[in-house]
Amino acid sequence: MDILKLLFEPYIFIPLVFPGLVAAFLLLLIIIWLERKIAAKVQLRYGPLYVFKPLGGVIQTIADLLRYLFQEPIVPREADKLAFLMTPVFLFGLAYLPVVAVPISPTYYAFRSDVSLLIVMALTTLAPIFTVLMGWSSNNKFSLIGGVREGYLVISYEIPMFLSAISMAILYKSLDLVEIAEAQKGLWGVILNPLAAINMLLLMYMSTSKFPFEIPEAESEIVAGPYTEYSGIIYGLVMGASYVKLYVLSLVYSILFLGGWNPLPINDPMVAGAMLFVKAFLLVALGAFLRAVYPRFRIDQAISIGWKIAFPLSLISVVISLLLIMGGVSLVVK
Amino acid sequence: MISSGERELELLIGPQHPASGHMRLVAKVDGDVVVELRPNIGYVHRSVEKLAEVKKYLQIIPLVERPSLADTTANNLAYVMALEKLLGIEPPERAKYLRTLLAEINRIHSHLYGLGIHGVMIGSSTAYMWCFGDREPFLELAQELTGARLTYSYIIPGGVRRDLPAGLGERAERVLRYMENRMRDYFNLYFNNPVVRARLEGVGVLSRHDAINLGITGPNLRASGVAYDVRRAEPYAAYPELEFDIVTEEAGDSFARVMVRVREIVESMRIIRQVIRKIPEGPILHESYEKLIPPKLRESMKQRGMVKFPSVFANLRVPPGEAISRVEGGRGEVVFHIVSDGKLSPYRMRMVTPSFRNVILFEHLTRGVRVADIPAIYGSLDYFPPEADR
Amino acid sequence: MVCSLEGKLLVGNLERSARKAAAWLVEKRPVRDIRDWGISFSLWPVHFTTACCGAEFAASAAPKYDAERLGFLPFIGIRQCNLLFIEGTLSKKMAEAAIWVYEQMPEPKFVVGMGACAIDGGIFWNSYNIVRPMDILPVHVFIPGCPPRPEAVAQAIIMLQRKIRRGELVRYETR
Amino acid sequence: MSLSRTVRHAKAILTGFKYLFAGPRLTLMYPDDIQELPEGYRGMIEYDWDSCIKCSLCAMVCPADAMKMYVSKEESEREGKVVKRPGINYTRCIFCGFCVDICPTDSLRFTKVHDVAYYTYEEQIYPPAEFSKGVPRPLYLREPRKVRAVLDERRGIRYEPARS
Amino acid sequence: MRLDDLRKEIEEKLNGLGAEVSSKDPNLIEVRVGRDKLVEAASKLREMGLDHVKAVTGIDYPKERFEVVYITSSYSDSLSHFLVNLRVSLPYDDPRIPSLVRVWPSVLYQEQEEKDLLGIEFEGNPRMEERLLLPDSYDGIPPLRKEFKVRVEGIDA
Repeated sequence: MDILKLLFEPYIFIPLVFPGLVAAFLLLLIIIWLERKIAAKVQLRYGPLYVFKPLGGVIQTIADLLRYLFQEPIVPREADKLAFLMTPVFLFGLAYLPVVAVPISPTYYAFRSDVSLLIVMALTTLAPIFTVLMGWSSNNKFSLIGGVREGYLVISYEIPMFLSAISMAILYKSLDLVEIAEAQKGLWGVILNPLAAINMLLLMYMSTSKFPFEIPEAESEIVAGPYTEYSGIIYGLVMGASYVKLYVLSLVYSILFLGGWNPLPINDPMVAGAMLFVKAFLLVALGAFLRAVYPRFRIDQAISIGWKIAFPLSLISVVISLLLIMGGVSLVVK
Repeated sequence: MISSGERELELLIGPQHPASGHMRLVAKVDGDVVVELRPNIGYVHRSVEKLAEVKKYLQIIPLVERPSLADTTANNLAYVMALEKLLGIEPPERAKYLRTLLAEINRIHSHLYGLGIHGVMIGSSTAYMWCFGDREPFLELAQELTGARLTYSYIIPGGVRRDLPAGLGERAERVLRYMENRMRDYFNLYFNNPVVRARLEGVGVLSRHDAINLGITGPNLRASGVAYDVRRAEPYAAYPELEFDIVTEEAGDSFARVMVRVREIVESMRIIRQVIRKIPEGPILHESYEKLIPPKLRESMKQRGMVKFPSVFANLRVPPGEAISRVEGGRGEVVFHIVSDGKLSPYRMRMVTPSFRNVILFEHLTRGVRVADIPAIYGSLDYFPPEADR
Repeated sequence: MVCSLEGKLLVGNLERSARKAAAWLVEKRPVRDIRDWGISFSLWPVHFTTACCGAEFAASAAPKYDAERLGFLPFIGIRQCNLLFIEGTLSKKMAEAAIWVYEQMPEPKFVVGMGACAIDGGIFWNSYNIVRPMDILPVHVFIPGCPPRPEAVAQAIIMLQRKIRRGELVRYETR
Repeated sequence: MSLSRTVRHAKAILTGFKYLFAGPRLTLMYPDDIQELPEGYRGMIEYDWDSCIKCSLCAMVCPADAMKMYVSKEESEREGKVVKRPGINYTRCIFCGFCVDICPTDSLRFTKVHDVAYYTYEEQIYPPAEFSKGVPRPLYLREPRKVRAVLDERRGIRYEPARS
Repeated sequence: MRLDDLRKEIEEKLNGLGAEVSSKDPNLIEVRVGRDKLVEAASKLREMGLDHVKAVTGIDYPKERFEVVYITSSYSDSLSHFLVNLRVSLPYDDPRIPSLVRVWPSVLYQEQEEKDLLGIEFEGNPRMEERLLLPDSYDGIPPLRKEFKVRVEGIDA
């Protein structure tokens, strides 16, 4: 019983169960299937089905996972073995780590910090380094190009993304995610500063290489980019990492712009968490849907979008926030 | 393996690569810019020209179809036309219209094939699925007419193998209307998609002068503003009696090549409608062959609308001489040059396919483009390696 | 310490014992069934078009036949796939690539010969530039036809799935 | 970002949503449903033993050398001369249908069987005796429903249960 | 333009090159020149507006001669109806011919293919050393020559 109680302690429950590891894993299983189903529906067909027909093949990802699990993991002879095997682990770890700083209710969080937004943003910045390392360690030309592309993209999306997030922090006069979410009891951030919301959404998909920014692993150009040489369950880990990163960013996005757990019918941590999860899930699903609409940009076009569109937009959104604050819009509930 | 100290990186794209098709592209890149790109073809070389020298005339019909599986009618028709020139026979009117009908259905689904492959090359799996999905109704029509999905072997010396099935015209009309409806969504989702435009416009520009100089053919030529189409230059089958426009674009870039294909689909639909309206009654096999078929068989053949071959087809002898024929297929001009010495097989058969003539564009168009433009250009050429390698 | 014995425990080679143990576990009944089930519904063919049957192969992944319903997803890299479709003729030049691709794929892997050309050469049987896939690769399922219809491709996938689920194809061995 | 481009983005996404929620599906549920092919489809070939006049035209016209004349031992002994009958080799057959079309007695006929695959090489060769037994039937898990493809103006292809 | 007019024009243009010009209905003109006058004749035809080559056919007459036929035509409206064959005979033991790649860049790959499969040397074509369709390791008689035999089976099993 004590163990069960311990499990529900926030500092265990949040990183390990919800919204942490278990939830992320379940979301992975569902979202990969859903991505295929959504694409299939837009493309006039069914997608995975026969693996479990009554539920539309919902366990397709499990079959794929099993297959990966029992597949021979190959380490190329020319690769740097240690880096090759360790980077996916770090990548996955770092993609999911920021979740610890995400609160799921006004009262339920692993830890509360004055700067939790900064912590999340800083931790998400780390993961791409390992993608670059992955590209290097495989010692494959396509991997290398993929890694370099990732490197280029990072510098073009990180700064505007950070600025967009900061513009919301200015608006709420806080860097604490709990306070930010609580501040949106009334108007949501997306209404107050729509420019920042659109910008952040764009950059979020860019940073997790969703379409149309699926550039580092552009299939028809550089095979699978940094992941070209990965096989078996390690590839599964790598493939999961970008979804997990998107999931974490979606949680943050929901808190920043979509009111977090608001509107909250009953003040219960589970309901609040569910509310937040649904919002994040929809954002991830939207990312999956975009695959069916867009082809991918070229790297130079994506970079110029980062610098010429997203960067000015993020500056403007900071200015908007400042103007709103000066105009006397007081949102902080204290 | 990557070695250090080089400024240029040599990329071997293919033959196992999501966007290489059945060939290898050897690209030298400096950063993200392609310095030089050389196609390494021959991965699907199956020696059609040599095998033609040991196969009998009729047996070559399926042989010449195989190289370009998505556009078999053009090869079939071009070969049979050369054969008919040597034999000195002219097919009956109705057969000519049926040939045109199949050629145009084939042109549409060949273009859709090319557009779909191009879509997946720039990352839009939806474009691929849509094009391949909408190809199916046309395949369904062709299948009803000929009895096969892709390899029709429909056109034989002196005529065609099957008569028009009852009600096909009406079904074709339904398919055409479906396609017209869908075209709007294609434009909304794909052709007018800003990302597609950004990827294709101004990429791989082929000037009019170069297009002529390099002997480019088909939609790739017309996208550079040259209004050349064999259907006009040397009309064959029922084309002299049909109204259609030659589609051209001026820009010469990847997007123009895509647009030429899209507009040609519309044009082909116009031709199909005319064929169905105008098709005359009559025999579908030349009378000199028809009278060789035993009378009893001839009756049942007329009833079923399926031609039985006269036994002379098993060992068709062709007078000595040379014949050249050309046909405008989906990908461009197919040229056959047959040298006959009066025996059962051709002495020499030269088959020049549009893809083989367009292969030169790989090195020409890719100098100085970015790595990501390689598939965008490759796809826009609608290049089919087996067709080039034969 | 293991290291001081240069990788050898008293019972013998550690790596080999571990591999043996893993193979024993993986070959145990329930694990084996689950494993074979998973593999059979996750046949991912590699993007490797050897010849013109690729056109019909593409059609079998397209909306009308939608092989993805069977868990069949044409995927990008060699390393992530487990199924090699020989799509038509294998020319001599392509055969080298085919062997190379097959060797680079992780175990367990399967080969399907699609089209008459991938069985006995089809209409090109006497060409000077072709190779019979069954001479150089272990082919598990043959699909006749030129090109085979997408239905036949689906049928071949189902047959391969059945063979995998019967436990005939996947076996882990201790080396 | 210009206005027209924004409109185009919106149009693309809305079209995507339109198909996500209201789009048609073209899929034929293959192992459950099997499409009834049109009359004259060139599927696998069936051979009528009795009406064959052993003229060997089919083997002569075969482009892939898949149709071969096999010496029929029993008949040769009975009739005191070499009797040959056609057998087919599906490892080479390209389904062009020339043999059927040239057969003067309609002993060779098209069937609509088209979805067969094999586990081994040898079972694809059909000498005359096996050839005359009819075409192989694919192994279906359960009896498939026969459907007919109906070309439709709005949905492309629909499938209706076949009447026969 | 009529076939005879074009034929006359070509005859005038190629005057002095020893070219035999003949025509065949409905749209074919045959020009036969010697190997040494080939480039000159080709340049003249090119000047007339025959701007591309549709096909390069090499024909092998064992122990006798090789023939190379350039099937040329034009993309201009007035000439596109006609085909002009430029035909050269080569001695069997010396199958060399000046390349026309400078006159018509479109023959680059076609000449390379004829070299690859038929063993005719096109002097001046930059791709003569490379294989095109055959595997790089191929070493034997060029397969399109008549002495190269492919397997044939009879109709009996």
